[in-house]
Amino acid sequence: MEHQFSGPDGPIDVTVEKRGDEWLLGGRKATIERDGRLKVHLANGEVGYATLAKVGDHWWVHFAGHTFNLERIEPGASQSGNDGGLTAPMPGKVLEVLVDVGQTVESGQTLMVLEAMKMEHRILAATPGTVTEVFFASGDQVQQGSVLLAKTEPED
Amino acid sequence: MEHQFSGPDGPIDVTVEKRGDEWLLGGRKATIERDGRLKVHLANGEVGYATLAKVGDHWWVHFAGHTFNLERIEPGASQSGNDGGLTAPMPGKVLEVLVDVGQTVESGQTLMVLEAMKMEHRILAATPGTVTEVFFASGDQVQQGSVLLAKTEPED
Amino acid sequence: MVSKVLVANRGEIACRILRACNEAGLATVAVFAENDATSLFVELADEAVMLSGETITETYLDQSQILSIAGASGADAIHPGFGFLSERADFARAVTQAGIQWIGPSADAIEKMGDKMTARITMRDAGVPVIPGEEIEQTDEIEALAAIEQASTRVGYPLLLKASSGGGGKGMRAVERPEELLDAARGARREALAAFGDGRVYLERLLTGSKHVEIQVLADRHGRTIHLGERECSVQRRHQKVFEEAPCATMTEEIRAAMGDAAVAAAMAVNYEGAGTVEFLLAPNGEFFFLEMNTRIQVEHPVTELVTGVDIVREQLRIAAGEPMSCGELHIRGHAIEVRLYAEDASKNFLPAIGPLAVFIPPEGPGIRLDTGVRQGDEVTPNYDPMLAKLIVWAPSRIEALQRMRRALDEFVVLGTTTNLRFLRELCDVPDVIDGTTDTTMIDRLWPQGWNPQVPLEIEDAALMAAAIGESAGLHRRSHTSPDAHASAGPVSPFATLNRRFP
Amino acid sequence: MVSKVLVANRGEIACRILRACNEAGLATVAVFAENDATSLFVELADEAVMLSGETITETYLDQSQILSIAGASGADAIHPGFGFLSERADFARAVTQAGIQWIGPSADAIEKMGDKMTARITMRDAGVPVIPGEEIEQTDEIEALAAIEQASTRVGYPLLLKASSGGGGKGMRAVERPEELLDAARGARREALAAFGDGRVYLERLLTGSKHVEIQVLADRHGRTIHLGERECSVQRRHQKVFEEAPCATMTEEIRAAMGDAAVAAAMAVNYEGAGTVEFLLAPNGEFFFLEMNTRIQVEHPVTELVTGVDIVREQLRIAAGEPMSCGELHIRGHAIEVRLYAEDASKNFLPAIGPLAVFIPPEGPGIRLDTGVRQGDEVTPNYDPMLAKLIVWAPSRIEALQRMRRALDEFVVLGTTTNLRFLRELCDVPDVIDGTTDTTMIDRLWPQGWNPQVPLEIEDAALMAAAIGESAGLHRRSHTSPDAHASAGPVSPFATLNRRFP
Repeated sequence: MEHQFSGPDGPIDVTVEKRGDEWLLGGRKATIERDGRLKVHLANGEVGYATLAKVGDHWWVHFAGHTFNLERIEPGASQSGNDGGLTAPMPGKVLEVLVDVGQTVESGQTLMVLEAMKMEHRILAATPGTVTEVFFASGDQVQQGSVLLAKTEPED
Repeated sequence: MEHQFSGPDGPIDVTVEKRGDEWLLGGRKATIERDGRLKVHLANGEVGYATLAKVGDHWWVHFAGHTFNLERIEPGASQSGNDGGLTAPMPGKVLEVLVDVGQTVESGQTLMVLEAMKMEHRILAATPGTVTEVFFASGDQVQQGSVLLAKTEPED
Repeated sequence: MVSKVLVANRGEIACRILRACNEAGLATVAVFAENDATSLFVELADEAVMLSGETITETYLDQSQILSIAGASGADAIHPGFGFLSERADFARAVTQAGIQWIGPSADAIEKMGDKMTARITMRDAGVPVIPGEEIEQTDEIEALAAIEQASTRVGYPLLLKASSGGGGKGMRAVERPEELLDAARGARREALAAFGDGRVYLERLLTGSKHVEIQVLADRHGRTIHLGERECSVQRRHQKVFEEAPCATMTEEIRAAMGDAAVAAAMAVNYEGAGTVEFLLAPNGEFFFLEMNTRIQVEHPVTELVTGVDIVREQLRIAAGEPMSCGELHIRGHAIEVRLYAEDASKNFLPAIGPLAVFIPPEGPGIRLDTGVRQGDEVTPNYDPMLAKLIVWAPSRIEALQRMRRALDEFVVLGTTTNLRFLRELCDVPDVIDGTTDTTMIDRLWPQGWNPQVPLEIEDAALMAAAIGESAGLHRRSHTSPDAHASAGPVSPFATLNRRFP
Repeated sequence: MVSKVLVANRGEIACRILRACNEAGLATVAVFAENDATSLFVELADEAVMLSGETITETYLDQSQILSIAGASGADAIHPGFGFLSERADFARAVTQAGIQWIGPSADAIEKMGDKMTARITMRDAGVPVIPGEEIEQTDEIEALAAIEQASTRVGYPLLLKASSGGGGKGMRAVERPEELLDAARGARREALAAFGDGRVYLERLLTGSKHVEIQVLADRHGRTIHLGERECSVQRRHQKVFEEAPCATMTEEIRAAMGDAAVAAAMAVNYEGAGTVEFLLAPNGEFFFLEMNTRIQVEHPVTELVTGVDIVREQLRIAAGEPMSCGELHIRGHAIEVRLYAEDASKNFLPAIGPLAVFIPPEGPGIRLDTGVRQGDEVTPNYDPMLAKLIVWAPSRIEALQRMRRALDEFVVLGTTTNLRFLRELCDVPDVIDGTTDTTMIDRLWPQGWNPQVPLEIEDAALMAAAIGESAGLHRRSHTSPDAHASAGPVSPFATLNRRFP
């Protein structure tokens, strides 16, 4: 089964295979424990247990003392939500929403103003398009990485 | 809403009422917390938190340092399973099953033999009837209180 | 040198040892029976190898299988924990002969202390006080009975008959009057022969009103044998400790010094190495007598660790590696209490219970230590000892330790399996416990008809209300492990007088 | 007499205090803001009263509201914890005037120590060494600047400008060269005026390469003022401690005695009562200088509790009730280390993070203490300080304590919110930390470009595999609290170089 996760330099494709109770990837194999944990046999023969939790589209994984937060990209989903700068750069509060659903916006237009860590942040449209959804209102608390608005992308 | 739980001297009826977010019973009231716990205001004004878990038909409740195991009686369910002696008196292993589904049994007939705590226990029919279900086979581990067999009760 | 330790045990003590090895930078190997495949200790080990076989004898007691796993995995030391193979001299010998370091005393020391008559004689020769009594060496039934009869007149009544190979109350009989002697002797011999293949028994004067007090000892290969003070473990049910503390509330500096010296002498008499415990009976008049020596780590070692500041398991690892112990002079600080959380129904004569740990929330905060091998979602099965966890508290004084234990037990939530939590909580309010005047018969004396929880009516009613709301609102927090309803039905309700109608 | 304590705080310190009250047999009242209604500390209190209001100022800082709740609930004592109202002399005074026992020092002592210039003068008069420097009493801008310029020639460069009403780095400026002085002074005064309504600043020589070492003191009404040895808290990021230990690795008996005497003198100079901490800078040559005194319980008090065996919060309760302290002579045993688990992204300059605690599994085993106010299922919000928990370990030696801390951090699992767990774990491997040669600039020195986790490729790959399996197998362990997908999306991936394709 193939899944895509977002990495800092673009999407990462991960294809795992299932044989009986075992999951395989490269020289690794893994089985699901009774408690939902994953027992992973690394390629070097070592064994570890991964603890998982899914929060929104993010898979959180604890393995060998390290914690990972892996955003899964829904198959066929547009990436603009993440790459178009329409996410909150840090936790904060929405000060102002400057656009409405259905409104056409220009590249560089300010869509929303956030207050975070005692500073103002302007959320700008990277490309022209139409606002299709506004997820927060003025006064709302937002979390880092929260998608603030959705808009159409320019046609190729 | 009315529920029945089994007590040592027969069933206990408990009727709770819901008003808004509050549940009421006698002078007590309770609300459900975000984490599934129950905040209970006792009649004397004290407040406590109940932790709940349902295992099979049993509600386990921790409240004020006490732990309760309350068996819920399904509405309309026959009580013979519990009162007819067809439950395991302690954890153990099934040594022998002496009856089949559909078989007619006499009062006092041995239905099953258990081994528990290094002793043999015989499960006897308290009343005549027909075996309708056998839940365990020879060699199975059973838990204390497990229903071992089901049988019809004599008509009144 | 030790670099990789195989832990030949399971449950909480395996977790304790594996973590100590991890902290000491030692690689670890766990061995586990199939029904332990998802147990916590398996996760904590660097490697885990499954034992083939079904029963305990075929798995955790299978010496050759464990030895061959040790060889195959390159383990250069074996820690046996307690129970299982920990006091099997033949296993200690086989491990040593295989060139693997046995983390414990020599096979010879285990043997000398394992046979209770030999231990008594060895101790007497070493000047350690033993309970007045006589060993009966005769193995022939008729000769033995005659010797017992003669000895009884010298020992006096009431007396105890004990199996030389015994332990845990098997092959033991209390005899009040001469006319009961022969029957009791035949019974004790028969039971001992059946249980241990050795019918030899010995006589001891029966000392009532005594405390069970034991001394922790440590001995390394550099000529140092020390003691770490005492633990009191008088509170027992069915010959099993449930409430242990350090120091003993009524201990004096003089008795501690004398008992410590006796324990060190006992250990030195068998050239002891590693951690061990010398158990004594402490009579109300301050006299004490050797009971037996446990040649292994004990369940209740944490209370000593908390008051002395010595990490006993870590010292075991050091000693086995040939290093000197790291601990300095004995300095006891504050007070520690341990209670054993068992999956058992205290209101039914402590009958073991099983079921899922649907909820398992230990208490938190300062001065609390939990040693456990289980976590929420695990299943308690009838396969092993029903001890789920050891809850240990430390505080500057005994009264504060008891207060902390009460608070901790009130916070502890275990649902899905009946436990002795409430029994332990009520123990903390028993006057003898508060005053420190516990003795080995306390539980039987306090609850001759068995224990039953004291539940305030209002609390019971609130619990029923909670269950009814749970059902109405569909708060079904089912356990992971038991989707099957009837297979996971727990034991029946623990309370005795429910016969009301609400509202 | 104290019988019912209102805890005017929240989170882990409220839990710590409530449990101590519970153990001491005192009734408790919690006050909480609406967004704390389901927090752990609310559950631990016997009574809990909601504060009306939205902001911190309207709730936990609302003196009159808290006082009236104390009155209505019959509380006869108030424990302020740390932060919030704990160092507000006006509140201490109002509490006392209302006939309620303030659990802390007198309003007068708080005031004398709260104004840093007054504190310097008081300490100098008491013979406590202060950092060479000068107070500037002038409030008029032009006069003050002139005085600063004159003083700077006597203090010498580099120097520090500090706000007299300051704290937490606000109104503080390091000045390297004379030509930077006036700009820095104007900036410090402006910032101080804005933050505290008081523009007064003072000058101190800038001591580099020093350790932050502090002494815990306790004083009762029976004439006893003692110290409990030192803590070292040099490892700081953004002026906030993250790694604290006792004792200080490089401490000598002589310096400890001298510093302890100075701390006791400092406390006695203001007729101190209760628990307090005197902070010092310890220069590499062994000289030490008074920094400030915290007139309250401190975040890092547990390390002192673990090495001294004194329950500091319990002693606070005793002292407030007019009883003598119960602790005896100072005796330091073993070593304790505390790390602060923050919801923050250490790889982004420690930016606070929020999100659900979808999984929160603390480590277990001997020598581990966790002080926390959260549990699995809670939500981390931007409303309060991002400290989730304090993980504290004790072991017989410093090296063993570090080993234990590594093991504990490896076992700790927090999912759903970014934390500094890995940062703390890597701190344990830093040579300066291993050697005990930490100083206050260590983090900036080690990671001038900011910290990033060192993740082995194979571990990263295994994590990606795990996520892919989780998605394929539908292992959606969603948090209770955030059914709403986009509202609970956590911060973006912490790792920097992922650009591969599998398999």
